[in-house]
Amino acid sequence: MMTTRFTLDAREIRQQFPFFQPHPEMRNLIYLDNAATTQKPYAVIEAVSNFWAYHNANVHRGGHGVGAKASELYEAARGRVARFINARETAEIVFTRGTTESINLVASSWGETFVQPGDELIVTEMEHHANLLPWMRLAEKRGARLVVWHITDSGTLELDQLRKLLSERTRLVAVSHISNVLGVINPVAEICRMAHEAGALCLVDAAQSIAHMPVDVQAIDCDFLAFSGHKAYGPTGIGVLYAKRALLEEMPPYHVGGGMVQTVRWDRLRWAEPPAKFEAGTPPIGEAVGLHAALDFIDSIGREAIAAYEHELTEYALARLQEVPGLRLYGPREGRTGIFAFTLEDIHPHDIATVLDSRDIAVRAGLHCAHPLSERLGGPTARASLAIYNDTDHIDALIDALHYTRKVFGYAG
Amino acid sequence: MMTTRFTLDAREIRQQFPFFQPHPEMRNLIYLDNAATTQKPYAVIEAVSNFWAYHNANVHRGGHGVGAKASELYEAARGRVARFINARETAEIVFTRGTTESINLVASSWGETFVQPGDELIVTEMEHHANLLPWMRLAEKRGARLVVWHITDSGTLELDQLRKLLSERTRLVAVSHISNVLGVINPVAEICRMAHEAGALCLVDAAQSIAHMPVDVQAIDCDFLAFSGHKAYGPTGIGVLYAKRALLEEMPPYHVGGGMVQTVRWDRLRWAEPPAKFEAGTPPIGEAVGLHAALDFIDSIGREAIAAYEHELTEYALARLQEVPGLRLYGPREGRTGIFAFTLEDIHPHDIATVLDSRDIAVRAGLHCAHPLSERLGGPTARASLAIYNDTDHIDALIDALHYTRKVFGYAG
Amino acid sequence: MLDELYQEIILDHYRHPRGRGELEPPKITQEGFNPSCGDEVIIDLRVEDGRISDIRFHGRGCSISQASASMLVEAVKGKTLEEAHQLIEQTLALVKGEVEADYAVHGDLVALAGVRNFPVRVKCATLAWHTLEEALKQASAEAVQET
Amino acid sequence: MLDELYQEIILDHYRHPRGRGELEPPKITQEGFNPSCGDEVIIDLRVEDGRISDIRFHGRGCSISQASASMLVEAVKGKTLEEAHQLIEQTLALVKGEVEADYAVHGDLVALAGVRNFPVRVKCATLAWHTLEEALKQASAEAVQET
Ligand SMILES: Cc1ncc(COP(=O)(O)O)c(C=O)c1O
Ligand SMILES: Cc1ncc(COP(=O)(O)O)c(C=O)c1O
Repeated sequence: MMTTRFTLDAREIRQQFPFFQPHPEMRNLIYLDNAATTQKPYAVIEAVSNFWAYHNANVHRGGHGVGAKASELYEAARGRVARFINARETAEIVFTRGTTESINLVASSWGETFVQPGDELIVTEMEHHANLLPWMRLAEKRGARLVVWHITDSGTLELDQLRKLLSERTRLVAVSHISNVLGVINPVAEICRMAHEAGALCLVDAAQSIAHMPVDVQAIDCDFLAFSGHKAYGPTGIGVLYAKRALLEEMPPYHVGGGMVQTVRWDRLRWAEPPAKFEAGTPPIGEAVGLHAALDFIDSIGREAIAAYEHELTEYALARLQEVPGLRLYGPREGRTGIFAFTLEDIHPHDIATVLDSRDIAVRAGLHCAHPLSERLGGPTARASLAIYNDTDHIDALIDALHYTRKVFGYAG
Repeated sequence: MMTTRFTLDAREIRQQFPFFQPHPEMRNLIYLDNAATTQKPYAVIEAVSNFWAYHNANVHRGGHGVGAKASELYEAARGRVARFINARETAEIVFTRGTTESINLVASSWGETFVQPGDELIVTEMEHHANLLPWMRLAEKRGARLVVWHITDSGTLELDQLRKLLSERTRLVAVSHISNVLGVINPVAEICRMAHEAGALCLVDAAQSIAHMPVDVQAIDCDFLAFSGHKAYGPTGIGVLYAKRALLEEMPPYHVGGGMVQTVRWDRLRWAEPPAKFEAGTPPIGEAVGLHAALDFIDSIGREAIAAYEHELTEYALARLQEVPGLRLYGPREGRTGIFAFTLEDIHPHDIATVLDSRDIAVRAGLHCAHPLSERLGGPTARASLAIYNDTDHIDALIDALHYTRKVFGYAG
Repeated sequence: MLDELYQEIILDHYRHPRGRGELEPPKITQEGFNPSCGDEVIIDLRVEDGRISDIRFHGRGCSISQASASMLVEAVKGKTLEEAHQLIEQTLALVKGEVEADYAVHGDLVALAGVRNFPVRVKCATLAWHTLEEALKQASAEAVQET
Repeated sequence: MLDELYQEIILDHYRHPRGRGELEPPKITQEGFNPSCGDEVIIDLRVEDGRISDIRFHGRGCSISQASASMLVEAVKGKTLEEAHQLIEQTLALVKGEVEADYAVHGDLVALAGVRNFPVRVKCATLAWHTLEEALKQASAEAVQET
């Protein structure tokens, strides 16, 4: 059997997740919807509970020891994120609700300040709405032009194409590290280099990469990077915006309110320094503690090890998916991760998902918040996506269920 | 003893909170910093853990049963909030990160669309920065005028004063239901009525009232109302914006991204209906579930009962605080809740807080994110604030510790 | 459970939709769209003497949404507006599991009851019916204008 | 623990601050502010022949922040810029608990070590010292311009 070459024991990892333990009232699911959100290990759930139970207090405001402890935990989470993505300093880490808010923050604060009429913003055709709509709206508001970097028919980005699109009017290139539909890994370091040569900034949407491969902001040399906690084994309600210090210095605040000002007089405001400047109001404190635990969980396995194992599993899945007659898989064969968008005969993706669901396999179907890309691909797709707790048994079950789906819809075995 | 007339047994309520249980590694704190954030009952912590453990999935996107269940729980939380504040329909409830984001959303979406140069925005002198800075910034951005409704020397708002400030140029009156420093309960229904008569809208900041008294948006007839989960026994990372349906219909989206659009073509966008229109990206799902449990907790005691008990405790505290020589209490004697900002001789509030902390009593000291008000009061204050789990023993300990503080600083007993 | 959903009758309507197409004007057109999955149903209809004299649908989407539209077209053609309203209510109640499925009452539409066990699919089954509801509102508004 | 913080020496400096006031120009002025609590320390100083020839402070805040500023003024007056830098480093290390409190090394400043047990107060004790640091940067920048 092929199983012998696998470098991780996913069964052991599943032991760390309550979601995968037998439960009298719950179905035992094969969870293949990890690009939407991952399940949470005990370590994360307990870190959050423990915070609520014993350390809960508001942060950053003078008074008492428990408040000091809460602040310490909150700032420790920031430090953990900084180390995780190799930021130069913790002040470059702004906590937000998620990827979507992080990118909206940049479009609003940086964009509305520095993008001028006639400027150009390059986005790729494969972007999730979170990395598309903010730029469409910014372009409209500021009279700038949205330039679309189209994908190839095999679902990749060509750097030659970018070279043609870049000009001295380009202000920003917005690109996802990994597409949430095609699974393709984009050459973001190269893209950033080219953007910088043209005098533009580069924003990397790392929502789909952060939990699946090493992400090093200094190696990529991106100006902005965004991700969500909930796709990296952490809770909802927390995300990260990384930005280079100099940018955070010159950007105006986003939300305004408590905690992000030094002085408020009726006639004069003085903002706090970054990152506080961008974190008005009570931040997601318990959620930051949960994210800290999630990053610890990821590093306890090791990101190199995760990437290697998920690559093995991806290869296995690619081979097996080919066995299903009438299955059409999108995205490239190489340079990709375990996100598989596909169609099957003329069976509608929702119907596929429902049949799989009846077999206790969770996949997603639809346009995946990437309408322009879905349009390009010809419509909705079904999507199975992997995480560290999946294994070949799950792939095998998926393949069986796809054969069964064909049968339900009257296709010959 | 006075204790006999108290209508609730706070000791019994403390049994529902891990924070108040003996713990080998934790100090047993008297927690009087509830205006900053409240502690969390087991019911909330467990609801959140349980969600992460067994029901975690992303919401609103087709695919599988566990996703449908997560969506159902998320929407049930919205319904719970709608019932809690008596909204006409669940579509009037938008989930945000907290009060600060809710108000920023209104200032950005409604304000930048409907406020014109020369328009006036009325804010009170007692507002928290969250209900002040967004309006200062909006006024500056739109060339509108910020009109300050000053407080009386006893720390209240006079409606006669408002009458003079309202004009046909007034677009909005922004007022807190309860001041986070003075503890005063403002006549928000009356204020909304007057604002409406002048053709203006009214936004109520309910951050300090939501957990302490009945809040009925139809009775108040406010146009917008904002609050945070974490000040109402719920988790951080979640808050609410209530807005009348018609306003949400005409307001443009705030964040843009996944989940808030119907169609995205390169040349055409169609927004989703409210509330989805205002909830781009993955929302705080686990946090909404926690808020649901928190509101259930509050209603299990009853808001009338909470208000009555906290009123009794407030009366007791007011009487006892008067016993401390040199103590100056801010805010009115009547029509107030259990938020006590005070100074003591010339001892700096931070020093007071530190001495109290050494006696295991948590209070807050400083400007309380209300700099203009603090300026008016003459500088920083110490603040003790009550919740449903506090009782007369806590007040007694506070009074003792304040006497002790005087001694430390060399004042005669 | 799955068998209840993907019955012969659903798959038959999906493969061989009744009344798929568009009407020539004059007509009432109503578009229905489910943003989370992209299902689309467009209904064209014509009202004469208070009756739905002709009706067609087109669009794209999953088997449930398209079969449901096909069954709708078959079921409401020739009905009065009042009867159509009743049928919408009956069918929505059936789909949401508020009433028992009963062949005597619902006829072929009983097949739609299969979605009850698949909450994510309820919207697919109801899309055409909500779209018809909107179309009938248009029809009533036009009728009012004419009088 | 509390006694360690509110020692005679802290309260004495708070009640009877040394060198409270402002200098006449020419002078270097540096404002320090702690936004979370409103503590404020403004340092005026004059540098002659590479030495802090005169120094005063004013501002408002808690006993720790003001006593710390008073002790600072007393400690650095007459010191060379280099010596002042060393003293800042020493004192910050003392306050943060990175070195043992030792009267032989720190003199009266040992009193500041009491904040270690009150993490929320560390910022109060360090405010004046960070402000001096900034003032010295100004002084060095001016010295460079003059040469
Ligand atoms: C009256 C008032 N408004 C707004 C806020 C801000 O709430 P949050 O920090 O949860 O956004 C607070 C609490 O700090 C408050 O007391
Ligand atoms: C590539 C990509 N970008 C952005 C997002 C949005 O993340 P969130 O919904 O957590 O804001 C997602 C996930 O849905 C994604 O896959």
